[in-house]
Amino acid sequence: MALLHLSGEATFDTVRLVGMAIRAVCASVSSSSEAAQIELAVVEASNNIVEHAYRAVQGDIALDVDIGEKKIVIALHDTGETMPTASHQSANLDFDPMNLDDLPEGGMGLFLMTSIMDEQSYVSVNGKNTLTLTKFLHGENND
Amino acid sequence: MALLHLSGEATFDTVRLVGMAIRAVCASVSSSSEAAQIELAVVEASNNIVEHAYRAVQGDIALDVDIGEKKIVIALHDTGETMPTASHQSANLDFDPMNLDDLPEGGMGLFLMTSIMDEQSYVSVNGKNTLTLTKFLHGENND
Amino acid sequence: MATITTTKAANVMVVTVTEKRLDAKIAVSFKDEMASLINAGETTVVLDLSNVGFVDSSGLGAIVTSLKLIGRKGDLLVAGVKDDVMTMFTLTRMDRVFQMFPTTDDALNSLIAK
Amino acid sequence: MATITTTKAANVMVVTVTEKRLDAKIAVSFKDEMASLINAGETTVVLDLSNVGFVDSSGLGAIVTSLKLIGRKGDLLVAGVKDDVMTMFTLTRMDRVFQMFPTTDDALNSLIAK
Ligand SMILES: Nc1ncnc2c1ncn2[C@@H]1O[C@H](COP(=O)(O)OP(=O)(O)O)[C@@H](O)[C@H]1O
Ligand SMILES: Nc1ncnc2c1ncn2[C@@H]1O[C@H](COP(=O)(O)OP(=O)(O)O)[C@@H](O)[C@H]1O
Repeated sequence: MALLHLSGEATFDTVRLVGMAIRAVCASVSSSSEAAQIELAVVEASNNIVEHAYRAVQGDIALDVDIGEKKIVIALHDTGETMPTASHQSANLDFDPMNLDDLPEGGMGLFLMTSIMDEQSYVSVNGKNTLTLTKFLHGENND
Repeated sequence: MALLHLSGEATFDTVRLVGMAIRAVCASVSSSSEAAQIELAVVEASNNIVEHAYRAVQGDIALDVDIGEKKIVIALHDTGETMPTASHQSANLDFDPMNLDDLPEGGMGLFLMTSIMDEQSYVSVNGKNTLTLTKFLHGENND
Repeated sequence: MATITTTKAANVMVVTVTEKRLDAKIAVSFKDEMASLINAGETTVVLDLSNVGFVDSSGLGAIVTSLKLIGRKGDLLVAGVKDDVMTMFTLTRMDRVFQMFPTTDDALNSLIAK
Repeated sequence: MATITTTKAANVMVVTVTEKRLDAKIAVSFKDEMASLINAGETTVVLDLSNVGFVDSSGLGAIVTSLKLIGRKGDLLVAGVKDDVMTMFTLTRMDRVFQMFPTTDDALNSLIAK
């Protein structure tokens, strides 16, 4: 239906704006709770770009948002460090909720992305990394 | 505080996404009713780019959104036809509400932009047109 | 895809805009659908905007066009306008042009009272 | 700028997050402010999230860190979680880790009942 590009300096401030913008455009074709989840997935992916891909260096984050009637496809681009293959393949979160010492304080981002989105792919070509997240939409857009 | 770039093909579909995204990011520093007005101003400016700057031709629309604590500055860029000086200087809307024949069916866009935003400037350099809209924020961000 | 649905109550046509945004993307379709109704003789219309969260100047222009088309033969009442949309009417002073009502029922009652 | 405000009710510290977003931008400050309180001896805490519309994994991680810091000495109860934020707790199964209450008062009452 329509394609919107978003970009900015890769900072947590930018990630906030990106998150709010993503939620709003997704809510036009999706339920408000689903839009909130997609915001979460995109914020986790964006935080990873700020924290891991660029670590101490500066760089830009760019997103292509494709809002369709049947699916939402969001591609995140960065030119920082490439994600190790192991990372984006092992997105589980196992812990014993009763065991205080076992509780995770981090490492939940990839798990959340995988839980929320229906498809996920990651490619790195000529120093440009692209993570593509897809969410299929079902039935009526009820708020 | 943070700068977000938005862009896409200059179509009414893109304008919808831009409008929703702008409202959401503005609502983070502004009241929800003020954010809705800023959306309106930006949609009017964007529609003009689709309808007048590009008329029958295709082109891109790009926005820089600067969300500060004291002001929001939104710059809209296009590479289409330049707005005649007369247009952006005569943004009034005079009519007799009691006279049916006198009611305007169009020509309200520039008036709305001027009414809503605090500052407005337009420059055209080397085929690139930039309309900059500024809104000053007052006090607490109450929703 | 139609931008409106209609229900007839006595001699009044209640037109409900089904879209969340009455904007440049759909203003022409909306205007055409309104023109068909009016040209078919529906000149007492209640326009229900309760689903609409955003109206731009093309959308508002299309409503004005409908009012002009009805002319002095009838009435175009506007109902269910949300706060943010009301701002659009007040900024352009179109709130002085249209008779506006909180709900469709309020609009219908005002017509009965006449 | 502080991310929280506090009120003491009997031996319970009610901590209200004042930010709308508990995310990577403020997670470290929030964690530090919580650590100061806990290290100062506040080990029975009700965390009021009723102002918060968004929590990411850094925000949630900071809450878990606070719970671990309190350890078995006390309690960290979570109150006022909005629906969209609750999804974050259920997706990560953290809803089974924290005692969660609709309001701060409900959380306080549960402590009194003990
Ligand atoms: N965009 C990325 N670039 C490089 N490495 C990444 C990226 N995203 C994730 N990683 C790696 O995968 C790990 C797991 O990520 P995640 O589940 O989001 O947890 P966290 O960011 O809290 O560590 C990270 O710690 C990091 O080593
Ligand atoms: N971006 C633009 N480029 C070229 N011309 C423009 C632009 N914006 C406005 N104009 C001119 O100014 C006029 C008034 O614009 P506006 O108040 O938005 O009303 P409308 O678009 O309904 O005509 C337009 O009809 C057009 O001639």
